[in-house]
Amino acid sequence: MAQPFTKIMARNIFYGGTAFFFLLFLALTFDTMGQLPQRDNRAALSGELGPVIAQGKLIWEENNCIGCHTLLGEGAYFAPELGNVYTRYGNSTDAIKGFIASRPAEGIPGRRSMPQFNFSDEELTAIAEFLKYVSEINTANWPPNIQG
Amino acid sequence: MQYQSQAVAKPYFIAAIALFVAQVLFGLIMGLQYVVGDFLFPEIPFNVARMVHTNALIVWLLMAFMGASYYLVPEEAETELYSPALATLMFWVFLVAAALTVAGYLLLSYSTLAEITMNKLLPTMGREFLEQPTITKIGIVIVALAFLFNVGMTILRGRKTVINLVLLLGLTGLAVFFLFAFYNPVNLVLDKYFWWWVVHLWVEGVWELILGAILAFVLVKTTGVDREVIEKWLYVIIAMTLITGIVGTGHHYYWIGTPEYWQWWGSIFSAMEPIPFFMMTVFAFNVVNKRRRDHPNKPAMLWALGTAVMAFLGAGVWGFLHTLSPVNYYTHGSQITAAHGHMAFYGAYVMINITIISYAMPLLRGRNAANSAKSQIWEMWSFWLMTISMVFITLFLTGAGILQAYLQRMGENPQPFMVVQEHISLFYWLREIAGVIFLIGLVVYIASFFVGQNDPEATTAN
Amino acid sequence: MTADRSVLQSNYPPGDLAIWIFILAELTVFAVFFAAYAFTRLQHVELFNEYQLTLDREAALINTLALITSSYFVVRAVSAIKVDDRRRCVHWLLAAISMGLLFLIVKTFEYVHHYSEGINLSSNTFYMFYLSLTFFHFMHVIMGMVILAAIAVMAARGKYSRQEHTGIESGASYWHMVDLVWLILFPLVYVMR
Amino acid sequence: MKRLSELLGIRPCTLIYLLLISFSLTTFLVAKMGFSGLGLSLMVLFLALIKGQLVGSYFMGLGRVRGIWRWPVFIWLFIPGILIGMAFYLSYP
Repeated sequence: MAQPFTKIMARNIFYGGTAFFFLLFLALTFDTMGQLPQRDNRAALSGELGPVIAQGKLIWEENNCIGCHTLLGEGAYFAPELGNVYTRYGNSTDAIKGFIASRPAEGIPGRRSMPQFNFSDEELTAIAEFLKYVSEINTANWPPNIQG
Repeated sequence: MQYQSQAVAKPYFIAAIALFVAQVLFGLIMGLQYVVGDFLFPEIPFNVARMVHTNALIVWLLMAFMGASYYLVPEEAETELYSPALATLMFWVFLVAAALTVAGYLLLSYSTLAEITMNKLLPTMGREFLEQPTITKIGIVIVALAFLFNVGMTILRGRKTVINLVLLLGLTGLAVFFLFAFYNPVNLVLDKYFWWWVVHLWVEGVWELILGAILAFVLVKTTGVDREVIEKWLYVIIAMTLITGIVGTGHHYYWIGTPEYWQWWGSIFSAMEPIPFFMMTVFAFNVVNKRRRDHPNKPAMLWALGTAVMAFLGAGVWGFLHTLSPVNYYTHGSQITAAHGHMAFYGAYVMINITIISYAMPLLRGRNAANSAKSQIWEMWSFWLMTISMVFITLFLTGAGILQAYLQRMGENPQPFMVVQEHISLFYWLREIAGVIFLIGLVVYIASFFVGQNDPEATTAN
Repeated sequence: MTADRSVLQSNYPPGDLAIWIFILAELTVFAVFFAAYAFTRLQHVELFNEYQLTLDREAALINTLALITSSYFVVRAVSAIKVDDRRRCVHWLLAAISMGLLFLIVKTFEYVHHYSEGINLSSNTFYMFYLSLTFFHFMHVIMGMVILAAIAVMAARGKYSRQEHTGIESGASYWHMVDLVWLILFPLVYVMR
Repeated sequence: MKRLSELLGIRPCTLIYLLLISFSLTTFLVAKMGFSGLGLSLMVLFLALIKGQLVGSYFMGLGRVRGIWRWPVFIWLFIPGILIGMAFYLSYP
């Protein structure tokens, strides 16, 4: 009787299985890329406000907002979810701009506070438009409610 | 130490431990900021502390992986390292780049750092775990390529063992998937989709190959069990890892704008992700039970077994806890994620690196096999202090997360984020206390390198 | 198959144990998928019943027969190598592969038909399951054929014999698994309503 | 099975093969004639489980194995079989 369990066979399964499931993953990725245009709100990006949203994303990144907030549930868990902040603030970009602009520079004693970034009005608009764009992505009804 | 060039691993290990200390210190700062919101504000805002915490972790794990490779590849290949000088040079390049980056985080505002590193030319900054300036990222790629070249040439020149091949495969995958860090489209869904190709395919994919290879190496060395047996297990474990882990990426594609079928694909495959970890636990205990000799380095064995158990608990069990999409709907982006992240990283990657450091350091420092008995006792104390406090950190964060998901997302009257945070502050205090004990454990660990240096080497009591 | 039962009793299934661990893992995934299909159907009975009728059951029947036949050929190939008949063994394996090819061709026609109607994974829950399940299985058929082809080449080179044929048995076990999964998939997705 | 196949003058595996083919044709005819309903669904499911067990025991050769390896295919058929049957049972009001 041959050996019941050989290294060669284990190796073949490793290589074969990895290639197999990576191909499967690529196939699913391919399908996803075909589906995204119906879900990811890319119309907003190619629209009039596209460049503003792009600027907003850059500002979002260059101030490391993800270091405290989550966006669509990913990021740090120190500050509120912002994927749906536009709807939470009553579908108002002005409310978002007002909140960011009004943060006290020295913080709030004993409590968490968002830093004051001293953004210009143009930058505030860009961030708010970016968050509005994000809120219109089809996220399969996540978050469960308005509180994020 | 059988080959002179293995010595280049030593500075890598020392720098890794130093960064580990930095990581834990900044973790404690963040933990305190969770309950005392204005602590160090606005000098070190939370996001800066978090960047240092997570990036120090990533860099020290990479440093230790490199150190581990420089140590074990020559021994496995039975030849000297291709170029020890290149390895030393790359150590300094990497260390200086990491130090400058951390200094940049702490001394400059993030937007200034983005400006002076010309992020606008190729914007890659400001995404979770990939906060490094673009130029640092390019530096990482160069260091990784030089490292791969060095290790690859060594393996090519010498004996080709399964451990070396698997390690090389893991390291190559690490370098390849990091390239997706440079892809950052304006379209947020695409951005997030491929961001996970770095993050998930690293920690639940190729890093596990590295983990498996290092664990297999230490077990071969300390137990004397037949290499054939261990290599067979290694193949089966990493096969299961990638089979479940690659499509398991889908558990990140539930709520970020991707099609809803990912809820099925992701749930089913990631529900199987604990299997390879379970196999690893069975494997490690099996091999240790069948050991043919008692290696005098007891702590190394303890860390090896600890890795197998804690990786299963942290990555396997705590991952499974919130991986099914109906559960994840309520827990996504809550403290549950943080709980899982802490125990998984500690159990899988921190512990495997300490395992190899624990095994290799006595040899690198001129001992025959092990430290003195006194030093070993200190190290084993540090094992229990750190591991148990990490279990408690995880439990407290899990408690916080369950309460958070309930109050904020499930109850009759869902409450706002900040209100809920107040309600769960008790858990954050408890977590911080556990964190302090972890730091004590870490201090004991470092002390173990200095105590009993002049004592004779421990031997097995046969 | 014809040999005496008592002689063949063994503690291990035919083939390498490693492939069996893999087979069990794969079967588990399919089992979860099947149960998920059945319980999701419970929530959308009418949708499932409606769209099930758009599937091509003739094609599914041909494919079922193709896979069963192919599995049978593989059994014959294993029997052949056990009496050291290498030439026959290779012939049976090639016949099995051609049956697999038939499966792939028929299934591809089905996919082309769906594709031309604009159906994809996101069309509705039924199609999501139908396409996921069959495509996942489809890839297994390809994988199985690669394994059978590798075995056929090895057999043709004379690597197997009456004493040593673990490789053939491993590949055969994998191929039977592919067949086994389809035997449940066919009634579940195409017929039961 | 062995004695029956000897009686018919064919190999056991050929007999199994013919059984599998006829079961599949039955399943197909059920579908083709437009039958539906709980009873038929469960019958079709049961036929499929029998087919699975035949493949497991005779093609995969698990019928000749001692100990735990005899059972994985049976368990694999049994548990999903119960679950699927239950789900279909519940789907008929």
